[in-house]
Amino acid sequence: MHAIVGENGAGKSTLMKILYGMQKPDEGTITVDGEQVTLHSPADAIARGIGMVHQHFMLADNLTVLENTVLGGESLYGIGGRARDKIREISDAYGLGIRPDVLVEDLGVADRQRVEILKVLYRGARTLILDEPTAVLVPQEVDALFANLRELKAEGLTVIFISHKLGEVLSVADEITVIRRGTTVASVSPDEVSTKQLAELMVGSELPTPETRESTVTDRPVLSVEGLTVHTHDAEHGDRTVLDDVGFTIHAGEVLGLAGVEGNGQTELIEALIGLKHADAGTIRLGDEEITGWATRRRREGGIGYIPEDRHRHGLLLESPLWENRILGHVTEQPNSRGYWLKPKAARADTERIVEEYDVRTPGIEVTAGSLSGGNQQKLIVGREMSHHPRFLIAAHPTRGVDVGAQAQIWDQIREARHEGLAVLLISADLDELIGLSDTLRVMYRGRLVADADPATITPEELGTAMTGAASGHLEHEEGDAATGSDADGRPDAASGAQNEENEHE
Amino acid sequence: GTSTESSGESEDKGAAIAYDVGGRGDQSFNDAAYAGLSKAEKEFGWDGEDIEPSDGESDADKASRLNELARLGYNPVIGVGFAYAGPIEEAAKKNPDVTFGLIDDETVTGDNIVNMVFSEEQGSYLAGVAAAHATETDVVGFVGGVEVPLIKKFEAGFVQGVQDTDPDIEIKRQYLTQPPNMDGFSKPDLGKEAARGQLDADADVIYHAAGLAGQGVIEAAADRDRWVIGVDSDQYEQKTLAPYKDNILTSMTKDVPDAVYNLIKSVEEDDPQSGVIRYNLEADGVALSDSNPAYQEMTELTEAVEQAKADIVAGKIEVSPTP
Amino acid sequence: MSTATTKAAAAPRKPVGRSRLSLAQWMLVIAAGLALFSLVRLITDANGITSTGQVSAALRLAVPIGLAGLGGLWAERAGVINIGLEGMMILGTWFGAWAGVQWGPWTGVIMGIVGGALGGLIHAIATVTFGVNHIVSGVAINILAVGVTRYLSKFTFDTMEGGTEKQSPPIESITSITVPGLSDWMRDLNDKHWFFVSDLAGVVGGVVTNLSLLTVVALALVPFSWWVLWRTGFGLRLRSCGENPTAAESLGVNVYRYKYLAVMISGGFAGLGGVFLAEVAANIYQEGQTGGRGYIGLAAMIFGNWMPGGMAMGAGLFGYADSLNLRGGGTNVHALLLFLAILLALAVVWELYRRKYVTALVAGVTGLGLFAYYLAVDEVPSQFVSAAPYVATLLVLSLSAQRLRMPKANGRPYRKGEGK
Amino acid sequence: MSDGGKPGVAAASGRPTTRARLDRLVLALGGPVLALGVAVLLTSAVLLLSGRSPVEPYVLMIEYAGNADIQVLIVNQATTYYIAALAVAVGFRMNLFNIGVDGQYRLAAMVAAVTGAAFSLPAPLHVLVIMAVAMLTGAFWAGIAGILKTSRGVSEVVSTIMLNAIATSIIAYLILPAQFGEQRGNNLTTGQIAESGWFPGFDTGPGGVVYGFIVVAALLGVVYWLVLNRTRFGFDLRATGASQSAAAASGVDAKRMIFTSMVISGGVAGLAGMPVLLGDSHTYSLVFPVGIGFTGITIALLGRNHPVGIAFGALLIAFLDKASATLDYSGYEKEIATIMQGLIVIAVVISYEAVRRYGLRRQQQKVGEELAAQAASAPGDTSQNLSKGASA
Ligand SMILES: Nc1ncnc2c1ncn2[C@@H]1O[C@H](COP(=O)(O)OP(=O)(O)OP(=O)(O)O)[C@@H](O)[C@H]1O
Ligand SMILES: Nc1ncnc2c1ncn2[C@@H]1O[C@H](COP(=O)(O)OP(=O)(O)OP(=O)(O)O)[C@@H](O)[C@H]1O
Ligand SMILES: [Mg+2]
Ligand SMILES: [Mg+2]
Repeated sequence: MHAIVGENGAGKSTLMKILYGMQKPDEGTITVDGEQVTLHSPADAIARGIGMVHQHFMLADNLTVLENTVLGGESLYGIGGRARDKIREISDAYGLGIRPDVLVEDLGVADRQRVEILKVLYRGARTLILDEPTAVLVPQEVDALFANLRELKAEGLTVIFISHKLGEVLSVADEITVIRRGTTVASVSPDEVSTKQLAELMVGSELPTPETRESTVTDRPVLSVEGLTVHTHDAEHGDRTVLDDVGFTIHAGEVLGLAGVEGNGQTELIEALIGLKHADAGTIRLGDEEITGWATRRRREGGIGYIPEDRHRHGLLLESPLWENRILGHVTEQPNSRGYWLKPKAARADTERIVEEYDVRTPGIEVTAGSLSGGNQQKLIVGREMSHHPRFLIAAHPTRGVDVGAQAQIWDQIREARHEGLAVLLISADLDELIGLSDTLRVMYRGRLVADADPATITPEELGTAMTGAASGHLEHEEGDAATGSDADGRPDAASGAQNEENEHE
Repeated sequence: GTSTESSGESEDKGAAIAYDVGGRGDQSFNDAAYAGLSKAEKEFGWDGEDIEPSDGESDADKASRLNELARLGYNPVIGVGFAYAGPIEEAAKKNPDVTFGLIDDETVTGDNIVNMVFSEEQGSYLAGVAAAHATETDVVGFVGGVEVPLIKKFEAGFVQGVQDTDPDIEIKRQYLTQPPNMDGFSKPDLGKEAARGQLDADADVIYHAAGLAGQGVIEAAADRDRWVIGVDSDQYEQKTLAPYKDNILTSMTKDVPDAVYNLIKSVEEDDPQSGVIRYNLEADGVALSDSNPAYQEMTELTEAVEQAKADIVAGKIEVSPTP
Repeated sequence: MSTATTKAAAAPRKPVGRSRLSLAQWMLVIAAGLALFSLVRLITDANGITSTGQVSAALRLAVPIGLAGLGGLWAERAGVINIGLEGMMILGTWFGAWAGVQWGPWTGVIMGIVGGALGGLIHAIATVTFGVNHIVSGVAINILAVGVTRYLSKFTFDTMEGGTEKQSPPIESITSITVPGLSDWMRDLNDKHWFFVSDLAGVVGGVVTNLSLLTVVALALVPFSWWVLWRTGFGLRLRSCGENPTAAESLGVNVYRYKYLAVMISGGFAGLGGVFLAEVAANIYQEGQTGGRGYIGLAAMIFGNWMPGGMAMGAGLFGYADSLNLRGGGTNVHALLLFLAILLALAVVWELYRRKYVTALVAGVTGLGLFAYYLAVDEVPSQFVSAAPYVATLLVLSLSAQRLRMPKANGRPYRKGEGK
Repeated sequence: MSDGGKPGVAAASGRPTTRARLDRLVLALGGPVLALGVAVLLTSAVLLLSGRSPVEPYVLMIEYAGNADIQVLIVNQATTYYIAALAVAVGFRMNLFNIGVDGQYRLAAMVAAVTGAAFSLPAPLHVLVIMAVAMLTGAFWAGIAGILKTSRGVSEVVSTIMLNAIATSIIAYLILPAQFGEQRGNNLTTGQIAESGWFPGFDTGPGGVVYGFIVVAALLGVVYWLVLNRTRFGFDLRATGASQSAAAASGVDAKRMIFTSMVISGGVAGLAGMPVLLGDSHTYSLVFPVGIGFTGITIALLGRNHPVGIAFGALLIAFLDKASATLDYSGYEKEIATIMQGLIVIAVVISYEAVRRYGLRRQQQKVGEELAAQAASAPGDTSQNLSKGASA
């Protein structure tokens, strides 16, 4: 198992895409099983037993798991019963728990990740490339994934594995290659390095961690939610309650961290708070005002900042220049407009300021947001939201896909604003970030807040247990506890791997 | 524009026609007008001009076309269809030395405007009489292309003719499209289905006034071996319809070719026509054709038609142009 | 709507993807619709609405729309919006007639398909290779097709015996079949005007009487398309290009090739629709013969939720309403007012049950209005009759719950190797 | 979009250099010019193939367009096209495809004509009332599609196609003498609007009268640009068009936006029939021009939804329409112009796309280079002031 690490934009994905035939190298050679090859397309790579799980899911939502799996490999086992049997066989062999006939859109991220792996195995790949497969998984899921990978390794498969979670890398990799700006800067063995050293190799600086030193929590409630309930109706599932009697209060200077496996209502909660979903019951108060019935724009004007979980869908206009993106979401506010008129000049000037202050790496503000790298896009969003001095900030996965340097910056900004009395709802799949940054922790499961914990003592594993619904109420940290025996889905637990990983943080 | 440099008089360029929607090949009055022009071309030895309209044009475009033709030296310039009324009024004022012919409209007049109007209702009356005599099921049909006043004249005459002959005969009427959707003149399949509908309802004589879509009507009737009455020109003689000719009882002809020819001739002879010229039954401007031998054999029918014609000419029967 | 449904009877019912209705349930719904129709017919005495002739006319009018719709379906399933269907249809009429006149109708069919596919090829080059906005390219093709066919006619048909620059000489017709005993029997039954039985006979009779072989081909293409797209590897790859081309690419599918193929097949279908117009609906090529049927086909496809069966229903609805219009529209459409009013009344009950009071109110008011109008007049003015297909479509679309789902990457530009 | 971002004065590093500005101008102009050239070449190829002179038609058309009266015709036609194209563009900016402009302007012109003929008011007022009625009618008709889309999710593509056909029927019914029409000869009209309701034109002498409505059209273009680029509403509208989800999260009520822009599009569409109605025909009749809405789609696409681009597009198409008349007189097929229209549309958009891609690639390269340069000059200065340590 070979791990590749590097900053955002270091060229990891690009390298892998070249190995997989999706992009063409300008120079150099690729050798597979001692034979020098030229890969013109993924088909060539597949034919040579290379399979790749991409950084972003490569799944067609409206097709079934079966269809997604057999696509392109129809000649192997057909597209009917034989293929279905083969999928079941693989799924059983590696404990993937795949249901071939559900639509992919109905699957959660962890299941999708497994479908991706299934796709590769189905084609009989001998070399697996996994590009950030763990970015969206909770620790238990990560463990399960690694268990799968180890099994594969035991069977003689080669795994190339990319991750920004260095602890993870050290725990599973047999060999690590560090690349920076497109070149290999080091080749190390996991036994020889610590996360700290690895990070230094990557970026030439120390590994930051999210940490909140002194508490700034006041007793002034900024956001109080009571009995919030949201139903959805869709054709497939009929009526569903996605938020069930959710209630909490966030005070000025407080960061409330919300843990939960994706799909348990966090998205709906965010949407209900920002006004994209209508609350079927319950109240939301911002300061002294009840805002339950307010439209999104009024809420934003009232001081709610929003760092969305999917910046491409909810945070940016990818084809518009940076300064227009700076206006987005705050079109009614200074300095973007006066009355009904926009003030492009002022908006431009302020965009310059944000680019400066938040270190958005861009040659100018006329370039489109889409041409910035993900991390810089995120910095722009953070800068924009912070520029309006929100009273309450919704920060959903604020550092997802952002490299370590930029992560630290974003954390700093959140901390600073918190110091000045900002109330933050933090949602993150990165449990270290969640624990490190939060003053209070809550766990969401199936649309309910099922547990709370003290970030000072809790470990990611304990939190993860609650996230799968296996624990509830107030979570106490117990020394030496290896979480629970098995998680709710009945998948085999592999907590031991996670234990190693945790140690790396010392 | 450059009308100042026009010098049409120097050589005889002959006549020009500006078509209405459909243009040449519509097997209706555009083609008929062209026939008149061709005849004149042969006789007078020049090469006339005929110009098609473009889709969705306005009066200004038509006026421009007429002016351009006048500027190029054509005389007379003939606009086919009532759509040219306004434009001709304008062009006639601008080109006082040129004679303008206007087919199917008499709302605008002028010294150098010749309005050629046809009494379609009178001819259609005869078609109605013929249909009423030819029917055995006592159901007849009328298929109109587009529901515009002009086509309603056909309907009105036909209906009156049938009813005056035998009030018990049932008349099915069907229009294919509504204006400004002119598909009803150009989609034979619509005509075919409409005719089939009437045939299914036991109609055994169908009169169509649907331009090219009428070909569908004729085909459908011939398919079931029922009678169909053609329109505009003698469709019994039309080449494209040869396979169905035996079922074309007769056609209500509109003598546009002669109207056009007469106008051109009058200009050539330096005695241009002027004002409204009515082509009715009396003037043989409209008539029923009798080229189908089967028609000629129906003596009772032909006699009744002749009688009706005489009555109309004599003013004993007044045919209303609106239904 | 239900009559339209029955016309799609030859089409598979299953393709309505995730529909929760089973085959048997669908049959029941269709039967119920037909029964309601029958009831309306008995009340209003408008026997035309389910007569054999009506149904067979509806079928003929629906075929070109359906073929255009299928064309749209193939393209959009592969992610290319094809608003150029109209132009491809025009090319189909011209090429079909041009070859048909000279070498017989079946050669015409082939050449019409080729002509349409050529239009598809241009669309593919513009949209797939050059990444042009799909709508722009389609609009351009529509303009181009009109210009090119008109231009060509002047050199071809105009010089042929019996042709003009707007019209081809007559084309030999394609054989029509009538199922011997069955057709007459059905017609007799239909003429009895019994409840339900006669209506069913009308529908069956309409389908088995005077059926052009090309109609049979067209009908067969609906289930065939479904089978290819949903039951073969080729179809899976093609659909994956419309859902997530990057994913398809990552599995070694040559997305460009499939898009090209799909758009050309799409043009071929539209071209076939054009040939049908030139050879079966009429037996000549005629300028302007398509008259916007390509757009209607697109509408039928959206109506049918990008599924062949649904598309066939939409085309059937248009064909049926068109045939009503052409076959003594006034009284028939008058009868259908009552049908619609009853349908709306049912909708009100359903919406009330679902506690959608506003929708129920709107449906109720519309229904009452229709009913009042039904009582007030004896025959609908011809002007309104010709609007019937369109009003009906709008009503059906706004009544049916909107679960339309187009292929996810439909209309999006795709570049190899540039997927995120 | 490259034409949307005007260089800002205040912007420091974002301000394009003169060189970059020139670059951009070349890029913006290069596309259309290249496209025109290609379209002309392709048309010439068609001409050659059919054994005609590949050059003469252009010469003829250009010569013909030298006539003052033809120029007036072109300008007048372009005025109508311009308004229709603006109406389409409003929708496009929101990713709404309003195919219904055709039905909207016809119905609007009809209703406005009936209203205008029904009474008489002092001159400017009369015209304003007629225009208002037209806008309201167009807005109402488009609004139906808007409501169906927002409340029932009916695709506007389908509903506007249907509404076009329904409008035809309604007009055919209303124009009957039994309703609001009059029969004049074989024509049906809505009666003449009194002279107070005419929009005075500019008499150019020999060329004829240029529609006065061209002023309104130009104003509409300015308003369109101002509203879209300089108002909050316009920003919201563009944002929704660029990304519906992002706009919603930014506080735009997407449904209301859809409805509003549909209504605005319809209102503008309602004016498309006014140049002819108020400047020329003064009545709605069976010969009122049809199909302008569809041409409007082509032009909006050609002009890339930009008011200036649309103006050029409208002039170009109007030129091809009108100047091609001369081909007939000289024995050429007028269809050449239609073929050329199609080719121009394809060629123009292909070259736009090529130019856009080229620009994008350059931009990305620039971003990449800049990043590399920055990273090289100041490596790892981001996390120095951070302490670290486990929270436990
Ligand atoms: N052809 C190219 N030449 C040079 N630079 C390019 C090219 N294409 C893209 N870039 C630059 O590369 C970056 C694209 O960012 P990308 O999203 O791939 O970054 P990333 O490595 O994923 O970083 P992040 O983790 O921040 O998302 C942009 O800055 C873009 O301008
Ligand atoms: N053809 C190219 N020429 C120049 N630069 C390119 C090219 N293709 C990609 N890049 C840029 O090279 C960088 C490497 O991107 P890549 O996605 O491989 O990074 P990564 O290491 O996977 O980052 P992340 O951790 O965000 O996934 C990016 O900035 C990318 O935009
Ligand atoms: Mg990557
Ligand atoms: Mg990235």
